Amino acid sequence: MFIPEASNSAHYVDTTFWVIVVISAVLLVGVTSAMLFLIFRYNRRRGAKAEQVQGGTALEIIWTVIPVVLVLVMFVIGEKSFRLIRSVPREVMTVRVDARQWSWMFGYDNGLRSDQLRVPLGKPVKLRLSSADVLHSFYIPAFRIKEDCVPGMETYLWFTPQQQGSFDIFCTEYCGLGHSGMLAKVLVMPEKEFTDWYTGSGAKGNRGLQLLQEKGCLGCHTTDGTPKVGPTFKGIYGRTVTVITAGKERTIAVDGDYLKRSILDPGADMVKDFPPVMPKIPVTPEELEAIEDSLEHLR
Amino acid sequence: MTEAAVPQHGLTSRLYLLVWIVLVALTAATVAVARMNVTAFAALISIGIATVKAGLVLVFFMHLKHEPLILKVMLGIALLALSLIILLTFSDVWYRWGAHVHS
Amino acid sequence: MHKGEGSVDERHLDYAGAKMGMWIFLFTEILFFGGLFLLYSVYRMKYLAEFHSSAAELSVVLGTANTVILLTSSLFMALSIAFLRKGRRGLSLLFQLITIGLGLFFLVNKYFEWAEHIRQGIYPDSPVLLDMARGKIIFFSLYYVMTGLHGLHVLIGVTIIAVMAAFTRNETIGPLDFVKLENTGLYWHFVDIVWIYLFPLFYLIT
Amino acid sequence: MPAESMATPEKSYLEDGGRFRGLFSWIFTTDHKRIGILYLTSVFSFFAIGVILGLLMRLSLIEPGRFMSERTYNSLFTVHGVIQIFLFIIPGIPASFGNFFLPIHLGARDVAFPRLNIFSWWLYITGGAILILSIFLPGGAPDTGWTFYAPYSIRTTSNVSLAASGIFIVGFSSILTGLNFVTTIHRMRAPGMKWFRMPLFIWSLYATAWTQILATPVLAITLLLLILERSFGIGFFEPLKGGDPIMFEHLFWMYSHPAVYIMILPAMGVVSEIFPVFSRKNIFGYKAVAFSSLGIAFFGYLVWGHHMFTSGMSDISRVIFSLITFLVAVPSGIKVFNWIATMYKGSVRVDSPLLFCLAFIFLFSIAGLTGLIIGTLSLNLYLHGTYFIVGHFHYTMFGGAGFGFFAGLHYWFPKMFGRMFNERAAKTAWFIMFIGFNILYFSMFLLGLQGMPRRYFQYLPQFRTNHILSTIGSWILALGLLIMFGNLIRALFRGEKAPANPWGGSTLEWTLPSPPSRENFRETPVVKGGPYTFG
Ligand code: HEA
Ligand code: HEA
Ligand code: CUA
Ligand SMILES: [Cu+2]
Repeated sequence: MFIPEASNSAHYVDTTFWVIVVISAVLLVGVTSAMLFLIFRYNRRRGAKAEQVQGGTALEIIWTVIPVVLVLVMFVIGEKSFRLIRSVPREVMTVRVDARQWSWMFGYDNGLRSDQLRVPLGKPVKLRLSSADVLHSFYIPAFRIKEDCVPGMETYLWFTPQQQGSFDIFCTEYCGLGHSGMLAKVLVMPEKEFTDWYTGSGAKGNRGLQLLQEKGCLGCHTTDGTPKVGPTFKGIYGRTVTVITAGKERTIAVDGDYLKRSILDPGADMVKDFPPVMPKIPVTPEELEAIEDSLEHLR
Repeated sequence: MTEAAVPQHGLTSRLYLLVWIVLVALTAATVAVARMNVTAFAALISIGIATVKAGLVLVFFMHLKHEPLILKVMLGIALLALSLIILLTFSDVWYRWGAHVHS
Repeated sequence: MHKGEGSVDERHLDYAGAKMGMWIFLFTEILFFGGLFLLYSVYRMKYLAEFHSSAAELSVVLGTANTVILLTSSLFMALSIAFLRKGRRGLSLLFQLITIGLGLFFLVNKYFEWAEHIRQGIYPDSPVLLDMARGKIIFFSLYYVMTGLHGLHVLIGVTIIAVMAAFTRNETIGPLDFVKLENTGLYWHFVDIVWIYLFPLFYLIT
Repeated sequence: MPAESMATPEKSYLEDGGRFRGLFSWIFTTDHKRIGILYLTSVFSFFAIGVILGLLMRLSLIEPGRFMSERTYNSLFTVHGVIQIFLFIIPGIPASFGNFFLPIHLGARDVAFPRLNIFSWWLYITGGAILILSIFLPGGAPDTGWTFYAPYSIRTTSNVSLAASGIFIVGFSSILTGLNFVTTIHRMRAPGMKWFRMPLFIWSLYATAWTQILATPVLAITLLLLILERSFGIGFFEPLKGGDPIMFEHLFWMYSHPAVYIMILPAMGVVSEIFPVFSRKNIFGYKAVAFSSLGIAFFGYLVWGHHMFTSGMSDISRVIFSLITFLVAVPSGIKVFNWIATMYKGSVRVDSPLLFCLAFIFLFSIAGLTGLIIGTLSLNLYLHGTYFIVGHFHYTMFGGAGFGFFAGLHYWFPKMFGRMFNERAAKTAWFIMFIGFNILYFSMFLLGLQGMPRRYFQYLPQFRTNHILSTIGSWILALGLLIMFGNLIRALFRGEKAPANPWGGSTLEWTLPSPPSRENFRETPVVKGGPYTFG
């Protein structure tokens, strides 16, 4: 089709698609050419005189029954492929997907958390979807799968990746300001590489950064200098910014106290030109220190 | 407008009174049933009684009995519509929450 | 709104048409309340136990009293139409006033019921309510909205009957032209029917 | 737009305003024809706003970030969708042409409740005004999408409550129009106007009216609950309070799916009028076309779940809704086939109204067939929430209902205003619009297949080409629209006088002068045969 068929479902879906498209195309071409033919054949300019035909029961029956049959065919093949897509095999690896405004977090059974979905090639994976705030929808076009993440309940998806590489993940349920930026990647890697990552990467990285990721901060703030929904973290420490405090503008230099205050009470000082949408996310004092520390060193 | 346009029906005040007595009696009955605590069917029974009461109001107080067929058909369609949307919604929630039902 | 202008025949009265219009309006009301009844039944299925324990907090006595009040008002409404048609204008007027009185009585009872819950701190978004089980929050949300909307309908009904009473007095409506009163009656009975269902759903499912 | 007096000495409805003068003779009128014109002008004014917002969105999409912020974009598609749906296409045909022609088609003097009729226009304008107000008041324009999904719509600080109240009021207006039409059709038919002698436009309005009556109240209660939830913190759909967001979706689509048939059925009615007239031939299969309207209305009531295939509702429910969705396509097919068969052995004249109908069939077939694609369970998991859906619904709503509206506009323009428009300009506009339309929206199908999600302010580079193509299409379409409206507006003032029956139609409106007099018929017509008898 137009994009890779990178999972087991992709094949079913594409076959179904083409069957229905072909039927539809035949119908469309038939309808259109009949229309054009009749316009020319019975055109008044050619002196056509109308004969008062009232209708025909046989024809009515034909063009009721044939479409009924056609749509039933479509229904059945759609339902069959649907059932395959929804039936999770017994042996699967489970990954939790936590959606929040506006980032994805993937949690593995061994406690590992990641902002990219890493999966081994050829192994079935089940995703347990949940949302921390509003509706989101988890969508991997290359895998042809999608399901909403609904706050207050759990939904699921499953797939077997069949092509190595990295594919886009989108949020396809409108979830507010950062909806179009709520992207991630699924990385399909050879099983060995995956196992290395899965078993070996527990302790890597800096604790503060990891927290920024887990708490969803990086859904709105980048670490590479580009502004997103909120200001970037890169070089934030010591930056001079204009903030609005209780309706009044003032200019301050960012220091540790300011950072902590902004995390604990996001509404207190709002950086000018950014929307007041940051939620209060619970952090322990120890976590707060770690975050502040890592922000201080993000240059 | 003419006399003929006025539908004539022979309902008397006495009939209305009778209907009212039945309605009050049914109210008493439904409270009594609720008190008896026949849990499994209690809800069904009270909805059933309520439906009988609603029917009485419709037929007598609202003169449905004397209305032309077309109005009854229309009412039927409205009620059918309501039942169908309830039914179809339950095709979702029944199977989605099925597990919770006995909690 | 102004009176229809122009020829007489514009004001030609079509009784069956006017009543059909009213009935169709009632169908929309059925579907309007229907949405709420749907929500009720869905959430009751999900939170069966909480619905039962919450219902126990409502006063069956007040609920029953209100049911009887509304049923009685319906009786008087029906009677007032019958008497108007027989030309007994005075009696019809009297019954309309009784209907209004009963409607107001219903609302007063409702007021005391609500006031009692609010006194206990149970009202939408109240700290007390938010502390309770989720099924209870939903139950009381439904309770307030459904009885509230029903109460609003009672209030509207009372107002319309008051207008009709004025019409009866100044002979705008009479034995030959009573469709307005009849339609008012249809509305009032419909409001009664809604209560007939609300009563067991909220008061009797303990 | 005064038209000089006709051959008949009677004054037309445009000159004879009844008791009032000037503006008041319009906004206080109870004449169904004047109310029809009121709706026509207000509906197209809102359309102009909606369409300009659409143009702005397309502009933003060629280079996200350059022309507007993400917040603005999100409000744009919300307000665009809300205006186009609730203020343009739903009231569109029934309230304008329906009001104007329903009584005439039945041989009646007016609708059953004339005062209710003008009241429902006031409601419409009030609701529309509140909606427009919600864009400008502090708090910001609503940013939820036209679907108002909870819990986001409960939590956002934008003017959602205001917009929802506006829609609530407009919905009331829609209900009253439906109520009025059903009663009129049952009670006001002229002598001899049996059910199967009614024009098919009336059949489609009848089916539409029932849908309006039985579906709109569900929207009303849903919006009311949303408003209550926002203002008083009542819990219905908020998961933190035990509510279920999916129930919001159910209630929303319980109205909003039937609503798509409120949009398309009247357009189908218009098309059913035009085909016989321009083929000089009775409609093929009158009863099949009439009953298929009822069939669409009935099945259309039961398929709302196809908008929720990925919502997390139960799998069994998804299967049931998919099945019924497929069944609803069959009556639409029956209509298409009968329209085409009507031309068989006819004497076809390809004037602008027929051209719009031919475009209707082509575009609506694409629309409907893509509808089947997304109604297929497994394909929906792939295409839901992408531009494929955006393509589908613009084809249905604009290509279908919109082009049907334009067809009716050209067909009935001479009757309503007593003037002829320039036929060549109309054909040119038609051609440009047809081309622009397909470039604009077909590229959306391709975007959808590539996986481009809808309601996205910015997008990944692989989607760029198709977005640019689409935007170019929007400019071509805009050009066509401008020519079309320019032509019609010019005709209002400068057009030639229209004869009573320029197209050779056979329904009752063509027996009246153009424009008709205030009373419609000098004496009540007595109907002796079917609506489409020629030669
Ligand atoms: C006028 C409006 C209109 C109309 C008429 C339709 C008609 C149909 N729609 Fe559409 N639809 C919308 C407006 C409309 N829709 C809108 C606005 C949305 C999106 C809302 C949103 O999310 O914002 C939507 C979304 C939508 C979805 C949900 C997509 C998603 O979000 O995942 C689905 C899924 O089933 C669907 C299906 C259909 C079908 C099967 C029809 C059928 O009725 C079509 C029937 C017609 C035909 C089939 C063509 C003619 C027939 C033939 C040429 C021959 C006969 C052939 C056969 C029967 C095989 N529509
Ligand atoms: C009948 C309904 C209708 C109509 C006619 C249109 C018309 C158009 N829509 Fe519409 N659209 C919707 C209904 C409609 N839309 C709905 C319901 C949504 C979903 C909203 C949501 O997601 O919540 C949507 C969403 C939507 C999107 C998706 C946004 C997103 O998901 O991110 C886009 C993107 O391009 C778009 C574009 C357009 C364009 C370019 C037009 C064009 O047709 C416009 C063509 C016209 C012009 C380009 C202007 C030119 C004309 C003039 C300047 C003169 C006007 C003068 C007079 C009329 C007198 N629309
Ligand atoms: Cu998350 Cu859209
Ligand atoms: Cu739909």
